Amino acid sequence: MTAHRLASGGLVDRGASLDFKFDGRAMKGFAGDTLASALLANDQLLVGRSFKYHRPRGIVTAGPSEPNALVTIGRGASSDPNTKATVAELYSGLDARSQNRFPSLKYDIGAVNGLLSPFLGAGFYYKTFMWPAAFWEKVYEPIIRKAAGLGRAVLERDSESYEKCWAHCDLLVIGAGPTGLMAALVAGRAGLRVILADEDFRPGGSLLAETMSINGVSAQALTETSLAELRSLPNVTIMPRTTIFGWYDDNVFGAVERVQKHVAMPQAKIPVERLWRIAAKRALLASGAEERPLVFGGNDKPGVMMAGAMRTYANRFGVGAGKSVAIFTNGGAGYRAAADLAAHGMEIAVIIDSRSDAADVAPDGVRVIPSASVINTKGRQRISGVVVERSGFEETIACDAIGMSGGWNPIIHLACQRGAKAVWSPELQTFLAPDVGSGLIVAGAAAGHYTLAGCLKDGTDKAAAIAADLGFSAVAEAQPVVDGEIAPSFTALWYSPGAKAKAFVDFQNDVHVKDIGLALREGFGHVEHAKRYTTNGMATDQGKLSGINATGLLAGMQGISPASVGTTTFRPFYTPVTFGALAGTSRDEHAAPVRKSPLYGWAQKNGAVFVDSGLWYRPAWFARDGEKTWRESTDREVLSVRQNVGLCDVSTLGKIEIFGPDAAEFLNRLYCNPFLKLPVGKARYGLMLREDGMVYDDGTTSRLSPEHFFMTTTTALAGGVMSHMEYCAQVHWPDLKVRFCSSTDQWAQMAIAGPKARLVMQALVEDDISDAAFPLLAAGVVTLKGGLNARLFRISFSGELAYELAVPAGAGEAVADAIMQEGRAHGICAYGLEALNVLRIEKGHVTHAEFDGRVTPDDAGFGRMVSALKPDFIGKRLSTRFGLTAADRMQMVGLKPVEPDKHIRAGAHLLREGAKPSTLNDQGYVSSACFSPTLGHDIALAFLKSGRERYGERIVVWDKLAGAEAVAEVCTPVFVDPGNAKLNA
Amino acid sequence: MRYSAFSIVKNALTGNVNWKPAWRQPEPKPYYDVIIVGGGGHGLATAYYLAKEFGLKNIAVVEKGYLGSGNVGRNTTIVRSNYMLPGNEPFYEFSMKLWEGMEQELNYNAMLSQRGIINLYHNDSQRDAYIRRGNAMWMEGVPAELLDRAALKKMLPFLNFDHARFPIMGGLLQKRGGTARHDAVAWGYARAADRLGVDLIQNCEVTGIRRENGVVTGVETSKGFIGCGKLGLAAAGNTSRVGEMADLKLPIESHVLQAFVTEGLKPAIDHVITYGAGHFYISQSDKGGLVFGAEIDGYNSYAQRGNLATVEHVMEEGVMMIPGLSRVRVLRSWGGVMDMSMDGSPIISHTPIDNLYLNCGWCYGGFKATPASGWCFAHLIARDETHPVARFLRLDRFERGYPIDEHGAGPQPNLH
Amino acid sequence: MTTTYISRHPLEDRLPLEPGIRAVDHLEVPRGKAIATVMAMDGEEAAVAAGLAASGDVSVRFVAPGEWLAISQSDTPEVLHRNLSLLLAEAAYIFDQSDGRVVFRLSGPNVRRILAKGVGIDLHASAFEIGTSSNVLCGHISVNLARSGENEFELIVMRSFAESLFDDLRAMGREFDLSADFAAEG
Amino acid sequence: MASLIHCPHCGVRPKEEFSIRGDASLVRPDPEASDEAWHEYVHIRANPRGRYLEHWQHVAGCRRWLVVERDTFTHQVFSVTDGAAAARGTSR
Repeated sequence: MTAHRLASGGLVDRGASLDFKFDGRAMKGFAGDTLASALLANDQLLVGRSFKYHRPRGIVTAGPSEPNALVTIGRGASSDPNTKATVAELYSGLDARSQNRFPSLKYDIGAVNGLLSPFLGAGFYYKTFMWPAAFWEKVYEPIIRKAAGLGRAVLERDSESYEKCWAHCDLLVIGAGPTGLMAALVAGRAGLRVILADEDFRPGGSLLAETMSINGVSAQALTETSLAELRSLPNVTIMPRTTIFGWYDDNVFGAVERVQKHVAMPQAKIPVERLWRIAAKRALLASGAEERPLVFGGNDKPGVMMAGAMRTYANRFGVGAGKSVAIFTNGGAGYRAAADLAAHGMEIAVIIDSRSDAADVAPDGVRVIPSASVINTKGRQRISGVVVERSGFEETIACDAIGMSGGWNPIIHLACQRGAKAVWSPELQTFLAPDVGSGLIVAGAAAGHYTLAGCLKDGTDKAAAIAADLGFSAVAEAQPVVDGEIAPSFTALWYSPGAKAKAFVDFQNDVHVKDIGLALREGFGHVEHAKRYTTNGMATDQGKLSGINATGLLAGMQGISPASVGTTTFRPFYTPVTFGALAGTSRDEHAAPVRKSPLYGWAQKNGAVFVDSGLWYRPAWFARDGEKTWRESTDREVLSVRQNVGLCDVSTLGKIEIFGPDAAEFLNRLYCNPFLKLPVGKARYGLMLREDGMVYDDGTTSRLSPEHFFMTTTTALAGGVMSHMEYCAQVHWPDLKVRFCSSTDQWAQMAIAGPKARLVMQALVEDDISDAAFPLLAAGVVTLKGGLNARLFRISFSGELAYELAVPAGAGEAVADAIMQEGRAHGICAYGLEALNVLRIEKGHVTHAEFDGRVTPDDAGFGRMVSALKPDFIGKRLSTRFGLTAADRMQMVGLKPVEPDKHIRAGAHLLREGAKPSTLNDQGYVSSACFSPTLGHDIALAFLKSGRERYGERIVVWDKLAGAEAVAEVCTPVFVDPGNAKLNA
Repeated sequence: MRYSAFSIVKNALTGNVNWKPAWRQPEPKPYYDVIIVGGGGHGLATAYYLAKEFGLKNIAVVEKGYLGSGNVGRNTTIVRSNYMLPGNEPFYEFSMKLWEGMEQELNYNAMLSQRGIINLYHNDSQRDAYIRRGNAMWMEGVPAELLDRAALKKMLPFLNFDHARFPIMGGLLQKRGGTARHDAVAWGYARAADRLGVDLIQNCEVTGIRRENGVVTGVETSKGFIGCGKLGLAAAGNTSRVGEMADLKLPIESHVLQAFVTEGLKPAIDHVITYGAGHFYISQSDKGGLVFGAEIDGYNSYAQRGNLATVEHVMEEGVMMIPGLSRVRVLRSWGGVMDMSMDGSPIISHTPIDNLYLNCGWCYGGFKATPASGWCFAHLIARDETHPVARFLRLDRFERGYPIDEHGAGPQPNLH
Repeated sequence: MTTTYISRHPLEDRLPLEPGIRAVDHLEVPRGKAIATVMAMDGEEAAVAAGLAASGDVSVRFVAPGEWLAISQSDTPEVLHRNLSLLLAEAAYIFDQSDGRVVFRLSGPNVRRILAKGVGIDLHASAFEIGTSSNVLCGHISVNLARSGENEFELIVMRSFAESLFDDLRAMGREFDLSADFAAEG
Repeated sequence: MASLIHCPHCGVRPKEEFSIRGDASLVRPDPEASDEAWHEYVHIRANPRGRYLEHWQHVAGCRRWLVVERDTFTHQVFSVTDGAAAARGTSR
């Protein structure tokens, strides 16, 4: 028995015993334990295996910087790999497993790597595995991949829920230790809106493990009274279990709250984790300081722990890390740990001090060896002794645990996330946060104040200053009197000389001193090079423990100051954050909003099979009884429209109401074709270009009154066109008198197409819609029988006699029902996107399959539409560039297979007959293709070099991806009714 | 020192104290025949090929930070040649072929891993576009396969097949696509270039470009003036700043692209997978971290860091594509400064100044281009003529109306 | 032939037609409100704002400079359009959006906490006062948000997004057992 | 920026409510301007490291185009003004 539960003490609830499992073994802990403290209480020293050499490893810290004690908690789809035992709150039923070992934690075959370690130095893989070339993927890499990694991600659907929230405050206090508590109190009392966030499940920070008293009360009592007061203030929010992981521009902080990670059975109505974006006017970083590990031979074995962590386990959790503890220190903190451990009845085997003249006082009767170095440790999976060297003499001292204390590193991670570099302090022998402006102020131990009194004062002072800065008046606080304070100074020790075993710098990634030396020797001495070459600091702890020592070693080996070496870059996330929390509720079907047409219900009733189209769900086809494939339904719908009449939902088209005396002028500049003289009551097809002369979007625009136009856009670019128009109106031509608003959602819009469309529509419309009264491109307000006002447009995408009818969205379904009922006698059918697509290809009409952003109006056969007379329109000037008018540009043509049973697929490329496939010989591509039920064979629209000159030519439709080739004849893209007789009927 | 299994054993047995520096740390000479500005992947590769393939002897690369400190060390390591347009595909395939022999040539294991890249599609029009792309690849002799939903399900069972907002219909596979260890590419080229006598000068920031009679004569740097016969700019996100020193007006905007890595995990994702209902892409490194990213933040930036809104958006796309990522923890995010061009395609080109050459516009796709970019840029500099596969990548293509716009998004860099 | 076309509310499939049991936090969907977009002509912004402010039973929501949504509880869309056209003749363009917008009313002690799950603005009474309205993003959906009381907000959303917003609001309120129904007053 | 933008019409809003177009210092040339002027307007960008004017649209809010003046390296925002007002101020 080494580690053990102390007979008394700690903040755990000894009355609340919790059952948990580690690697299948049943264990007990108490409420208030972390998994780590509970494992130690059960004398489970060995908790994991390292990344590269699979060395046995134990718990090193009592917090989020833990490099070794990574476990998988939970089972199956609910397992959380790489969870730090040191921050995992114990709950009844917790099921933890060790990682990166085979077959078991105790006997791990991967440990053989340790024997090979001379061959596996930093960057060894860059130097080998190159021969033969094919062996990398087939042999070497699979072995490396299998050996690498830590926990196992199951990649199964996670049944738990996550959400995101916004919060706003005057002051965000990060860390609820002594500094943060005082700051929150001062700011809260002054009336600021305060958020106090702490990553621990129990606020209090270092106070929870503190034995000193403040103004005569215990640190724990101070914590409780402070928290009680904060809870009573309505303007203060305390957020435990909340880690601030990132500091972003404009003082927005990212935080993750572990809402239900500490319960066995999470409640369904509450998320397990919640992401917070906290917009803070000011923030105070009171994140404390991290104890620095010491780099000495054999420093990685289970039982070697941070001295401060031992103190935390004893004072806060009532757990002794060993029966007989050796302390290796370079400063006062080691002595303080020794004193606390001794007070709990643990034996202090020795204090090994690297300094020669320490004034620190050891507990009574404890031997201190000054000017000494630890060169090795005894034991394999547990410590049995420490080998000390002093003045050339070696001595082995028996112990079962080693506490190391190498000084302090302020936790400045967040302050350095936005580009500012940490600043070396020669006095404090550490890196401090740079001045990052008034948004984020660093306080307490994070600012290098290591005494408790100093922290309490700094938190108070800085919060008062912030309050004043924000216009609040804070009450001055009396200086707290701390009893039992010790001197926190230390003398930096980057490497304990004379190591007789590997001296690790980065525990998890197995980077030891010699790796750093090798990196330097090979020219990778820049701190970023060294990191990347050795992988130091790239493990899940992101160098929280190892970074500073790597810097110190690089400096020491080159005989330069750590200031010249610097640190690697601090970046989010302070501690790792789950995808789930960052994604929130945006998952699965709820990943993006669904837009539903007002005719959705109508389509459903008529058997629609829906397809997503942007955010919309649109009917793809309407399956009828007996139809087995989409093609059967589509062919029927097409023929029905060509022969009778069909109804199609086009409500998803973008619709824009444009008003104003300059509306016509605005449209005239917006479209490449003229709009100035569009008569009232008429619709016109419009082509919108980008400023670079390529087609952007198309649609129809109708003039409803002299100063009121109604535009439709494609569904895909409805939002884009609106923004483009707003840009034009606001930025290009702010003096034009034009206003517009989207009416997409106001109208249910339907196309009624087919030779019998007029028959059906006239039955419903009061007004005369005969060809004479309402000819092609007529547009206007009509009254439906019964009195409903609607808009009617004589426009056609299918090439048939067709109308588009717009009615207020709420009435849409009833109107569509009425049309279907009226049309039944005429063989009406509902038709979907598939049929619409066939109909328009047959007619040679374009969509974004043709207008793919690389096509000019002329490419698509609209060259004559582009106004040469208009002085200006968007896209005019650049459309005359050489390359946009070159004779060999690809132009839109039709294709029909020479053998009618041959198929053509969109995406196929075009080759001259007999030409070898090559990029040079590529003649173009098929943009749209379908089976035409009207013609009985496949047809296609394609872009072909100088295509319009090549009607009648035979061309190879080359679809290597499908392994298919067909010969097709180049023809005009209008396959049906080229004379527009049907359209004008 | 040649690297080999033997050299590792030999050095191990002598305590690993005999390894030599991978490259020298030279002080700049007064004059070089060619100076390349930018010690990233492209600059280092250019210097290497200038020396190796084009026989130049007196070459320097000047780098303001450390070698590989830019985008070559902060990308998502994807290598592929699955482009659609004739201006791009031959170039990227040339690059792919160079990748395939690079490690042996450089004597450096860049861990090229041709695990296959799969671009998912979610609707008919995306499928058609991928068919067009796949056939364009085949035209250039590049194998591609179109996978349907059933094939994908077998290959990538963890994708969201059952509850996707935007259902996965299939994917385009390039089996030769994959990943490479990004830093190693920079280091491999650096070491090989150094061995051919190229001076790699770190911590040497260019502060001015000296011209006499309209001809570049050298660069002012933080280490003093260095004369040169020809000057090649390969400064990626800092292209506009360097170009300005020679009064070049460029079709470039600098944007920040974030990338991410998760904690190390046992092998779970074998391929490189890109999402079609967004910009998300993901692969797993040999160390076990899932490496991923998506779109740029959208605003001009020279800061190598991004914002939370984009981070969240990337994660949303990730969970949309692979629901099981939900409990995986993201370890680190970082940002790179992208030289976004106006059509989304690169520029390897002459400039209006005779002995000044330009390599830029890599957007977020420069890593895969590293070898071909180096080769073609070296070709251009050494011979003063464009390499055939890079002949469309001219600077004047915008003015002349020959954009290479894979996305069809037009001259707005943040849409590419 | 059908002569009256019955108007459907987009949430008819989601909510019982009759009011149900209310929890303390409640989502209510009023039906039959008349809503119009009002866009001031150039230079008439102040006059239109003043005119709208003076028009008794119309509540006004800020959309953009010179643009508002005008909402009437009692008028039909036609009447609202006519009244506004008369009131603001030669000063503003009026467009009926009664069918294109859906109104949600959220009330209860936890509404701010519920809304904070989707809305990025500071909803503290000192920052978003009663009577204030503005277009904001709620999750992935743009809405017009108005504060109608200390613990009462109204959201107006485009019709096509109504079901998605409804689902989102229900999910946001799940923690507080948010109830939902059509408003009794229609 | 860019986490929060202070819309002059709507107040402080998260980045998610905006879309970004690019350089706001460019002015669309006169129709009769030279080919070079048009080419430069459409394709050439100063792309400064430092102070920069950029067009953002408050798409999920008032839908106004805004001119955001900010630093492209520190991301500090100096001012946000309405795009039309800015455009009216530019002499053409």
